[in-house]
Amino acid sequence: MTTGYIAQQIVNGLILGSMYALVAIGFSMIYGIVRLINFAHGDIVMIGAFVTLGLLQSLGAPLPVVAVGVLLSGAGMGIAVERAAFRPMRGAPQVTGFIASLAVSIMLQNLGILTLTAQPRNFAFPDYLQAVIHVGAVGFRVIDVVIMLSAVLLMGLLLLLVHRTRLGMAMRATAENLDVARLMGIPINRTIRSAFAVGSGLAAIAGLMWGGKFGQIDPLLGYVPGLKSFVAAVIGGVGSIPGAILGGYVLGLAEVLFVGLLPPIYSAFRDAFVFAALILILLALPNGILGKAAEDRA
Amino acid sequence: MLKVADVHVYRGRTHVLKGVSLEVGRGDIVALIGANGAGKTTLLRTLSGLLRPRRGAIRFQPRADGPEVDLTRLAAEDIVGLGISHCPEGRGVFARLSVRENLLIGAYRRRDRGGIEEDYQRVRAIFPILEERAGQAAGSLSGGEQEMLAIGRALMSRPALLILDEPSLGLGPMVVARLFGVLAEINRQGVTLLLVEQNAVAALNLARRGYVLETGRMVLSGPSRQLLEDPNVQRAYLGGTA
Amino acid sequence: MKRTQLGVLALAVFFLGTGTLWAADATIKLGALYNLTGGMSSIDAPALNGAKLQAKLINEKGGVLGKKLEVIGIDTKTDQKAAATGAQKALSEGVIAGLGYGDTTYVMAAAPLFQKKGLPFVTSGATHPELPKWVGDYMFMVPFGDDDQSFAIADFTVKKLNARNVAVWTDNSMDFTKALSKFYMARIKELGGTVVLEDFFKMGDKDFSAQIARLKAASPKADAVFVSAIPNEAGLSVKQIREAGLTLPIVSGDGFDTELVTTVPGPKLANAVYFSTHTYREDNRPEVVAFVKAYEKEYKKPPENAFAALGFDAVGLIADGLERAGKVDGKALRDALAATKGYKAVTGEITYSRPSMVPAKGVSIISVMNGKYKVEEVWMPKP
Amino acid sequence: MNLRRPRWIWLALALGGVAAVGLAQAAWDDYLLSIVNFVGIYAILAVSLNLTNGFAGLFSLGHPGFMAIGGYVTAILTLPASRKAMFLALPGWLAGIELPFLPALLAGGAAATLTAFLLGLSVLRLSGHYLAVATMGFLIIVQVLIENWESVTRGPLGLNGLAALTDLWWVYGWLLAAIYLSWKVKFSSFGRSMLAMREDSLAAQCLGVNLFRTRVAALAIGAFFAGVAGGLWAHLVTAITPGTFSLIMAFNIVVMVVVGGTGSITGAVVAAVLFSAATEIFRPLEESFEAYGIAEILMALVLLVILIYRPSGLFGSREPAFLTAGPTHKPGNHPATAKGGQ
Repeated sequence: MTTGYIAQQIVNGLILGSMYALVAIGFSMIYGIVRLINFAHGDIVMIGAFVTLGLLQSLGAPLPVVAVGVLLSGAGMGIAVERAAFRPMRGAPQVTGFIASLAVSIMLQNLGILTLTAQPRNFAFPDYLQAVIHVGAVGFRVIDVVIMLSAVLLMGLLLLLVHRTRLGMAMRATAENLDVARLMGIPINRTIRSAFAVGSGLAAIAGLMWGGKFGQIDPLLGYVPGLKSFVAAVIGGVGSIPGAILGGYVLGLAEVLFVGLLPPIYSAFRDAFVFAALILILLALPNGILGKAAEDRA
Repeated sequence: MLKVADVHVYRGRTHVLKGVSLEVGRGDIVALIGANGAGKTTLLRTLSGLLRPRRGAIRFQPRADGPEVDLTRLAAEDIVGLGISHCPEGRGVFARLSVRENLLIGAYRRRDRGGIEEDYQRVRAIFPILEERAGQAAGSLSGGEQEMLAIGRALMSRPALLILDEPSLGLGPMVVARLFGVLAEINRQGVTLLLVEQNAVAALNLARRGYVLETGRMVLSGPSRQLLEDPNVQRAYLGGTA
Repeated sequence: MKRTQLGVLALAVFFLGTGTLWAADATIKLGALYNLTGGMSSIDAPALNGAKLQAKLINEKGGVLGKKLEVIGIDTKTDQKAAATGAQKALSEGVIAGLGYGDTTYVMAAAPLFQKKGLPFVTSGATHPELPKWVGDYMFMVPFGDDDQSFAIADFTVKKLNARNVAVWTDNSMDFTKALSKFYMARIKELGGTVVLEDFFKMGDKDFSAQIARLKAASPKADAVFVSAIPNEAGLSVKQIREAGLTLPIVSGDGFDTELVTTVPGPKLANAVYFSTHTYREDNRPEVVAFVKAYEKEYKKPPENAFAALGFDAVGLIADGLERAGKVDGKALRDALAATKGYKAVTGEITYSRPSMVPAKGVSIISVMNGKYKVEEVWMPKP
Repeated sequence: MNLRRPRWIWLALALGGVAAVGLAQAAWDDYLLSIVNFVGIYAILAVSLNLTNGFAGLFSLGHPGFMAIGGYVTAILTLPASRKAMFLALPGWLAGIELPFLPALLAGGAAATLTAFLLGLSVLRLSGHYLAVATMGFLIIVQVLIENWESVTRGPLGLNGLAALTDLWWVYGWLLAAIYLSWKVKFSSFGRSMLAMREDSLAAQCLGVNLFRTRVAALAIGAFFAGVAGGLWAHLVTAITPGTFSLIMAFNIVVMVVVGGTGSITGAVVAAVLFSAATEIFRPLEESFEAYGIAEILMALVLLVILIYRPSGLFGSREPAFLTAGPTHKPGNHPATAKGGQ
């Protein structure tokens, strides 16, 4: 249990945490603005991964160009899903939206299996990203650095968008009170659509990272990030974006450190441990770490 | 400026407004008084486009020379663009946004950056307290201050008609007096006011004309002076001894 | 629409369906139960392709006993309830035998129903050696047992790779992988080796950094690591072990028989990987070559994995049994199947000579060097 | 509960059901029977979850966890001692026990209820999405424990070769019990306090409703029937593995409660029939086009359409008029008919 070993685990936890955080942000944005638990959010990650693979193989374009393409496709997917499934039932009780998101998730997964077959595919990123760097005892690859840096960059940009721009102000107003926002002349449909677009765009980028880091994708890969982003968002305080970021990193680190620091036999209990810890956090902080006692608009 | 003709509104199966008609002249101050549940807020939500009337028309003419528009066709967010601004019931300030952001949101539809800044200064002149608390979250303000913020925010869209939904709610008499003084000043600067109030005395003293709404029907209307002396109004709303 | 489907429709809407009549048909029907959606679809979908391909080829050569073979594909959605209902559906359609599944848990939901009805159930991919004991004498296995394949790779580890100290990673959430590790470790100890480290992970895990760190720190140093995993985790584990700079041989069972083992790590990293599997990959027996060509012609792509060949063999075995039985009858087919000797299957000869009714089939040990597969040896179990 | 509503409606329905079951059990082939049995079990699950999610407004995703506990307890109790010894290392007192089906089912239900009680004590201070995550955590913890408690549950392989004890009589009987109990609860003061709690917990508290006790009771009653349903399930499939009781199953049951109408018992039953039989309806479509997965897509589409045009479910929170024909309970003024959902 050398310090190098622990440092390595922490780095692995941060990498995983960055991806969970990116997906959790989109989840919390969508929840914040329309009080919707969107379980189809994870499948946007899957779509992002496959679009990345498609762009890499067909165009062979450099990564930044592919990243923009993935961001746009994720945003487009988010807008389409919002328009088709969630807008028609906007006034309905929250659990109805949650069920609708399950329906959308089932559709996306099965459409994926029908069109792309269920066979997992390898995900070839250019070699320069696979090169391994050693800093003392800690080793990580270029792709890991890219993941962490771009995650932090995207989070910063997002916080700027939400807190410094006109659109961000409109989003926060709509999130707090839909009717009064309309009375202020805020076009709430356009505002909600842009929240879905930004959230889904980030999830698609997380799909690119997920494929890049693990090197293998399949139509069902969206299930795990979808579930983990829901858990991370709740840990951080659902609806709060800084909460989602914090929740993502806490969950990423907890998963890796639990398996890393305890004797091997316990690694099979990882998910049980993570959820047990989560329940304890919720009992201590019923609204999550950074959550506010947001009143629940029906 | 605003003509409401025979409007019927239903909430679910209940028939809340049963053929309500109302007129607000340009530059006028009109008061609408009625007990709780008379349908005041439903009428305002219909005017602002949040509710759709099943029958009847609402015609609005922002400028004397300008065209007349039927509001029932428009969405709430577009009605604001025409020059109607709404101070919702319970103030509806955005608690987690700063005072400054709340005011800026009032001008969301406007693109004239210069004009917005100018109005921003003007509102802070009218309500100096807002200047002091500009960076603070709106939620931390007192009731009176939140009401001022709500009015200030409504002014930011440079409205032709300002609709206020029970501004005096939960405020002490001193604060109400000062608030109504400011409203009079705003009216003198050319803004038409439609004031919905339970506090009938204050409302009718400020307004030139008034309407009385009871269980979804307009039962009385006329100049304020006449309504103040009307026995049923006194008995019902002014606590006078019949 | 058959009477049963009409019954189902009426049932769902009016809750009072009509009974069903079993109509005798000119075709011999086989119920093919596979998980074509959900988690196991990457393993089961190719198996159904193989099964349908074999039926098509047999029908082109005049069918069996003068009748056409019909393989009815039933998707049981990686869900035991659907497996139980699917089995009942197959039985209600008057199938003479059932085939299916690459995983023991689903066989256990379906096969007992065939056993009770007195109809054989042939699993194309489930490899637990005690399946026939659990289900009964109507249960038949096309593939070898996990014990044979574990012994094969264990012998190879000790004798060919002369690895004395072995680390073992086990996917704790799957019965197949746990059984594989159990047999492997027993054999290693039998051959005088020692298991220096036993580590665990779960199906669906993507990050093996903790396990890798422990492997690096293991003392005495491990000469080889046995990764008991299914295809989803095969490529990932090899990639991450090699990326961490570990060059020790990686060994496994037929869970590693997938393209992912070479494509995910990439040619540079995919080396010194050895796995036991059904004698089919890189094997130039005529049956194998013919099968691959037919598969490519039919599905416009090479067989995804060994399960395609196993599905193909399952239908072949049943057809061979029917020919020898001479009549379309459950009991007769069962007896013929039990008496199978030297049936030339794509995945090796099938003979049911052992009391456990697990076919004594050859196990090929495949090596992966710079992304290329090569058959190192074909291990034969004691008959 | 006021029984002035014509009681013969109830008797007619129950007897009609008995006749139908008798006819079905005799005439139908095993395939139709297995579908109906699963539909019945899902109906029990939907009705019992409706009690927890529907009446009390607790957003619980832990239902399959109670099913697993009930299922394993029942399976272990009914397994003959010889088979138990074959692959389980049970403690002495348990190794020898072999119970007939009914006591085993009741024991399963009781074990689930006890677990629900303990879970309730710890997490029922939470509400809304936070409760959903906590109950999801409970489900995953149960699954992991079963997967790793080799000596009692035989791990991921689970228990198999169970006696096929479940038939339509058992399923119908327990479904009737579940419906009867939830009906009694819904139209009782206890039920009304639950519905009040769902609509506005603050107001309910002011009226003296002990929120905590009511919620724990709602969870426990729902869990009992989930445990029994687990036992029925295990002896229908004759095999039980941890993988069966997954989060996806939790979603399926919640879908049935929401589509049927949160708080409506009839809705839960109708939705259970619709969704659990749907896979069989679409099966010929899938097989003819060899497009496996179409069934899920079509069901998801049907679900979306229902949610868009009936956001508070097919029956809202109400029961259809002919079942509550009694003068005192006209659907119009029933407290449960406030706007549906939490």
